[in-house]
Amino acid sequence: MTDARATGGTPPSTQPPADEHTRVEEQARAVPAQPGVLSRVGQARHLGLVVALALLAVVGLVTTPENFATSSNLVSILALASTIGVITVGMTFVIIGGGIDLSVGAVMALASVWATTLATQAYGPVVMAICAILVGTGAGLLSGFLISYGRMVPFIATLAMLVAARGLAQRMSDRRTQLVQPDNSAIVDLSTTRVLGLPLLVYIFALVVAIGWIVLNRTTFGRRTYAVGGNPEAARLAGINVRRHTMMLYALSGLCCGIAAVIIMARTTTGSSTHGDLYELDAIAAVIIGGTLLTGGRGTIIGSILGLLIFTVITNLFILNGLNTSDQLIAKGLIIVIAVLLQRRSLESRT
Amino acid sequence: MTDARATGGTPPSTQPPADEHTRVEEQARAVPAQPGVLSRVGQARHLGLVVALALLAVVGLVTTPENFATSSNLVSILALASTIGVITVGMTFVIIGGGIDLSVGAVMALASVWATTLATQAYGPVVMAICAILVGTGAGLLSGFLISYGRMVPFIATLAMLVAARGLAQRMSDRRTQLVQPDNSAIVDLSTTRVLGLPLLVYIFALVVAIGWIVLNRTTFGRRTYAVGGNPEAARLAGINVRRHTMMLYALSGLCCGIAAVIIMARTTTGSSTHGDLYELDAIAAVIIGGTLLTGGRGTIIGSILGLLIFTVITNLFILNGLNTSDQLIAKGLIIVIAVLLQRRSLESRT
Amino acid sequence: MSDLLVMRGIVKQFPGVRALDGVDLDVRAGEVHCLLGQNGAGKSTLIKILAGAHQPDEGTITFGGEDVRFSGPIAAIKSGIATMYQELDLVDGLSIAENIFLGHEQATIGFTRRGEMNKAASELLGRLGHGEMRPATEVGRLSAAGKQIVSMARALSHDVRLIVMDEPSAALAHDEVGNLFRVIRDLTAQGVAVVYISHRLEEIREIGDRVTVLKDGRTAAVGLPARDTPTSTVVSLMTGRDVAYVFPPRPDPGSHDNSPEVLKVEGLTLPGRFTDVSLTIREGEIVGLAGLVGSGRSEIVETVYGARRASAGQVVLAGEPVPPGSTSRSVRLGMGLAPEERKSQALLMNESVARNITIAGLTKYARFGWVDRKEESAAAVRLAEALDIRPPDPRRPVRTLSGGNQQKAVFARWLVEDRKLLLLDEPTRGVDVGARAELYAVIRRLADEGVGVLLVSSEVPEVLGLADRVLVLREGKVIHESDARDLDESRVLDMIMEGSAL
Amino acid sequence: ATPSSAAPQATTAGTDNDQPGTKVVIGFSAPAADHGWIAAIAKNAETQSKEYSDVEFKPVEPTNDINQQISAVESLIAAKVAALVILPNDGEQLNQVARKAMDAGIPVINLDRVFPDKLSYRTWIGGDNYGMGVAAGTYVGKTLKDKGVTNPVILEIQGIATLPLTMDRSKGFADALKTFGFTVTAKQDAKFTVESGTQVASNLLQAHKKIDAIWNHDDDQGIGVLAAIKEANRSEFFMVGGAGSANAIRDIAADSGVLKATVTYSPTMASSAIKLARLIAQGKGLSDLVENSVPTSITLASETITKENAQKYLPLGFES
Ligand SMILES: Nc1ncnc2c1ncn2[C@@H]1O[C@H](COP(=O)(O)OP(=O)(O)OP(=O)(O)O)[C@@H](O)[C@H]1O
Ligand SMILES: Nc1ncnc2c1ncn2[C@@H]1O[C@H](COP(=O)(O)OP(=O)(O)OP(=O)(O)O)[C@@H](O)[C@H]1O
Ligand SMILES: [Mg+2]
Ligand SMILES: [Mg+2]
Repeated sequence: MTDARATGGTPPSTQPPADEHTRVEEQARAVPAQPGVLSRVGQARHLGLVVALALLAVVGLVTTPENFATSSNLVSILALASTIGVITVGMTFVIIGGGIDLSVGAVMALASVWATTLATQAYGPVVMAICAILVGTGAGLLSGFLISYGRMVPFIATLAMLVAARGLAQRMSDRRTQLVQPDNSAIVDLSTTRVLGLPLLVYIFALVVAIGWIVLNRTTFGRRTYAVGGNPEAARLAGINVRRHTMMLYALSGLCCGIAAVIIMARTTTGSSTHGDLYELDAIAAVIIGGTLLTGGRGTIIGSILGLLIFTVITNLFILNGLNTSDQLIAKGLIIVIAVLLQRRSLESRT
Repeated sequence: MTDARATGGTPPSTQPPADEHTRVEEQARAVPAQPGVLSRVGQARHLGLVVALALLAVVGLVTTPENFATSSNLVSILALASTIGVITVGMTFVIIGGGIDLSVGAVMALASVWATTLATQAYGPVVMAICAILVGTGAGLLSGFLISYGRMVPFIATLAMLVAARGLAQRMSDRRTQLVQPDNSAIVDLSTTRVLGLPLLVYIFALVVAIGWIVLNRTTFGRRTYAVGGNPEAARLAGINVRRHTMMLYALSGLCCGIAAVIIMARTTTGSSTHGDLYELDAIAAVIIGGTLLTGGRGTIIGSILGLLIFTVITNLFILNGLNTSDQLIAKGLIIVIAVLLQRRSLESRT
Repeated sequence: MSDLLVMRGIVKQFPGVRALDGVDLDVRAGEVHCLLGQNGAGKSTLIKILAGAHQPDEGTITFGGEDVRFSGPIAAIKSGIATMYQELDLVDGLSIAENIFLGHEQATIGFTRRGEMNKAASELLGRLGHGEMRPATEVGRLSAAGKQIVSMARALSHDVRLIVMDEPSAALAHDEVGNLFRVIRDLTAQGVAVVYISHRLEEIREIGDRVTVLKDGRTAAVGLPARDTPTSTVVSLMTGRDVAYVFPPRPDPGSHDNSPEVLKVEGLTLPGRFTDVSLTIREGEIVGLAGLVGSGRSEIVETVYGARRASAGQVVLAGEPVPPGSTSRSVRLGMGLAPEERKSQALLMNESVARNITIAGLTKYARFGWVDRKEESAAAVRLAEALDIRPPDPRRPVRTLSGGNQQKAVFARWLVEDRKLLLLDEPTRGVDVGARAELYAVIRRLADEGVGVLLVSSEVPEVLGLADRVLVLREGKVIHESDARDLDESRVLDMIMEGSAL
Repeated sequence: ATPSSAAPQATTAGTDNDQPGTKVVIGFSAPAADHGWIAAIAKNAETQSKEYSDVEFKPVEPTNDINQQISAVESLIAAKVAALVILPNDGEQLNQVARKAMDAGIPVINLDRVFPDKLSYRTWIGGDNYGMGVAAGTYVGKTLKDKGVTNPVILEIQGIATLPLTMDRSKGFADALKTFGFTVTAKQDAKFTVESGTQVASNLLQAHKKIDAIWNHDDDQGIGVLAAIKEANRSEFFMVGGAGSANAIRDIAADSGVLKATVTYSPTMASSAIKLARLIAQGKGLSDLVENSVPTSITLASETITKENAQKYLPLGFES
């Protein structure tokens, strides 16, 4: 941010490596003198985030020993994280690519409403899921088109999409909460059916994260995303179709919103225009706390997911401890600051 | 100045000139061939915004001729705009300086609550106003400190401030709405007393805008703000204390929130932790639709205020026309897109 | 031999500037064709058109016997034209290998083949004499020179018939330039044509076959033989007048011995970068720092300036100790720095030339924080004129200026105030011959007015010709100090490369 | 969509109050309809107005921003409507502008959330939040007592915590439980949305491994609460809802899950408010009362809907 070069002259501490893997290898090579396990751990990226998460876990274990570490609580945390988690994956792409997507929550709401209209529900659960995904992708494509070909600022284009998608969702649903019909309970089963103790939707979440990681780190699309976000002019000169790529990033984010819509339908058994309120802030915050630069060109999926887990665990801890919301808010603010400062320290001590 | 590098890829056409005045002079000189009034108007900055505003006014005149152009309606628009307007001025500084402030609404709420506690109210209206302003400035200073000396990303630091300030406001007020006591009705008079037909608070708004404009365009502080936002490293090497300056920017934004708190107390006769919900989005949107770059280094106060007025007039038109909410939202999304595209066109046609 | 590339009557209009006004260029296969011209003559613009990054307004391009029109960079690359741009165009967040293959990655259905790419990248780097660079390293951590090498590797990674190099040597040190020339000779031996842009005339003479000279967007001469055209002819073609590549006369040795010390640096150390550096600069003296790229010169300068915090040692300016880590304090005490990378470290790209000039001395035109805009713009106009910044309109955004003129704008910034000490890091990088002479004169004049100057340059002749006293730096240590007149280029090169020649 | 929910039994026959009278414009302002109950309020008001040929209904943009609602009401005052129906986001904050309307001679019908200053409204009509808590508390307390549970774990999921109505409901609930010797074990606030209901409930269920009863303030967010309960596969407790949505009533009637009762807080009050506004504007009284003018305050009773009486209440339930 401000004063990167500052006194140390060295890498802005908040910048994570572009390629997670490379950096690990590099780090490992750089310190051949201390091959101990401890130093290995010390070299890991996202150390601050892991430490913050660990601290939170310790707090959980101390304050509510009987509840926090139970498997059902962990499942519950993962299930809670999965909706925003899926959205966060798409958001990570968009932000690395130099943009921002404020419309995620609203697009998810719209997709959930569209998929739960009686007309759609008549075709069964598979069509509902496809419908949600198509609606999400379509909305993302439209934002992307406005941004890359209409050359609108992402903030404004996706803000317009936010407002319009919420309006449309309200209109389609007539502002009612639309229940998933009993015929289509296969959707709800995603939340209630468990495999190896985990609800199906947690697997969806994991799958999206894994695919996101692979696409970002192992495909030309992913690598070009860094170029488009980090130095669009260089990307253009290298022959990358920056506009089309940008549009695809928003489509990808929309796709993730569509998947998130399926998850939220499963969890709440409804489609509603009120779903996903303020998700955009949570998702962006998770991405940024995970070390992705808001200016684009740098960031990791793992960081974003860790950032998100921190937020989810905080909320979980508060409720387990029966804290009141005001105190929760104050504590949340403090914890964010501490987590970020920890992350900074751990990065700095590495160089 | 728009599309400098021609073929594409580059410069966002929405870039406004850094100094409004200079640019006008420049434009005026650049086109000596057509000195007609029309071409003059065509050269004005922010033309797209003005056109959009004019179109909205026409819509207002056509759809509700008896209500829209009445002086009481115009007063009402200005009064409505003044709270966020004051905040927008501070936000413009922060964004030009390369940052962002998500905490504005929450800080305003906190300031309003702090100023309306019985303890504060005991000292009378002047102390209440001072209290609000000090609380706002203090919160801004703290965010600024975390950002410039703690080197936190502005998005995260001010998000933490948002959360914590709301929590603190709830805690201080015990989640109740705090009334301004009858003894201190001088505060409320700001909203009810009119001079030349306008409530006092509109004058406060105008004053803040004027001072903001002067500081941004005519002082070393303003000039340095552009430098700090445009290229912090260059600014630092040119001898600017970038950190201190950055901190001051957030303090300034906090100060504006404090003033906004006084206005909201006057308008609602209360202090409440619920004040200013989502103001951050509105303020940022106004700033950006006004042509300030989210990446810093460019922008104008006039643009931000025009952007804000567009939003306010849209809302006003909806109120007057009694549109149904869902349709309002959809329409709002479309209008934002159209306004921005208009702005783009007008800028492009100039070059 | 038939021409590989023929450009005829190329015109390019930017808002307010006609950058190219009917330029012709012929390049034959297997030759090194040099493009010369003053700052702003239109060299970069011409090659951007050739690379498909700009569209010409008029003119024709024939490549390999066919009429072509490149709709975008990809089209030019596909036809076999690779370009190294003047402003480095790398992505900091990606690895060396990924940068090299950006846009033409080796991939199977979209999945990158990283092993293969790293191997190929290693080979390319090896060909450039940098087998030690690891392809997985992130480009953001490389020095300017390292980036230049990656940029070169990228150009080589394409299967090309023509490579365009826009000032490739600007960020390179002497031995690196040797490497570069070896690669260029390899290429031409295989029949690849090279278009080479540089402001260093001696390089042209060494590597070039033919020369095309641009002046004010027009072709001043086409296809002159590079070795046989006298320098004076080239210079007068470029500038329209005769400018000798000369340094201003300097005062007699020892004439500064009794002047007061402006700068005293003692035992300055920044671990890993430089150790125990001590030096003094007296009023009116120009002290040069010679050394290899990466020898720590820039960091010494930045530390003296307060932009970095030393771990030991102290800096005293005109008797007053300079607190570490505060550039604003240093500026107030009377220092000025023209940093090495103008784009990222010095310029406010979106602002006008005038504002770039006045930003450092703003307080001088302000009372109680209130800027006196008349005074300010008058000063900007005066300074822009003093350095002959072209086009002579200080209200233009600095981003639209050519590289050399941007450098002048940075320089002008420090003429604003009464400076005691100027730190100049590569002040003539990318500056043309004519302007160079002017800058040298300005620097000397400042010194004569009593300013102390610390000069860092990768061009040894520049250090030797301009400075009064020279410090030679190797691996962060001062290994030699003497009067400039007692040294010659080969001795300095011996010293700075001694032991590192491997 | 069940039309019955809109404006149930719109009129009572036998009086001439429903005969067309002087034409009146009724302004209407309410919070943003992002919630089933509020949406029903807006809908009911609109439907009721359409029943009358002599009423022109003039709603303004619903908003959750106080500042905007003030402006909206100001614009209605400027438009000189004959009567104003206001459901304020916050009674205290809208008080000044309501007073301004009254001063301008426009009668204000205060819907639900109350203005602190009696001079700010002509008539108040609303639900009984405290009573609603009492009804829920009584049902919970009685059921547990009947089961013979001692030291029960009773959870409460509130709506938006900063609203005074939430505090009233909680207070009523706690007071009623106290009469049985019980207390609330834990409470958390949600946001009146399905999703927030799911989130809060799924965390609360983790915090308490054995629960006896849950009171959820709002049937809309209740859908989410029930989804979370289903997801966690829990059923050892029973739940009481709030407001009385059609959905909840159907669930209760079917007796298929943990939801055993709900306490009403009916949005039909909006229909009544429009009726009152019309009568006041036309200078008429309530014909079933002796007085010549409309009373200044009408509080609806909160009723408890259980399996036994569900069918009777179903037509009154609003679709969430
Ligand atoms: N994007 C642009 N917009 C407007 N003017 C431009 C732009 N790019 C270049 N110019 C102008 O075109 C002219 C030629 O610039 P160019 O960069 O080609 O010069 P050059 O010969 O490469 O100079 P140098 O040696 O300093 O790099 C200059 O006057 C410059 O100001
Ligand atoms: N930000 C950085 N992070 C890591 N190493 C760095 C950084 N900046 C410089 N270095 C290293 O420090 C050493 C000194 O660099 P410096 O830039 O001072 O050299 P220099 O002599 O000025 O060379 P140049 O001509 O490139 O400016 C080099 O090895 C360089 O690679
Ligand atoms: Mg050039
Ligand atoms: Mg250097």
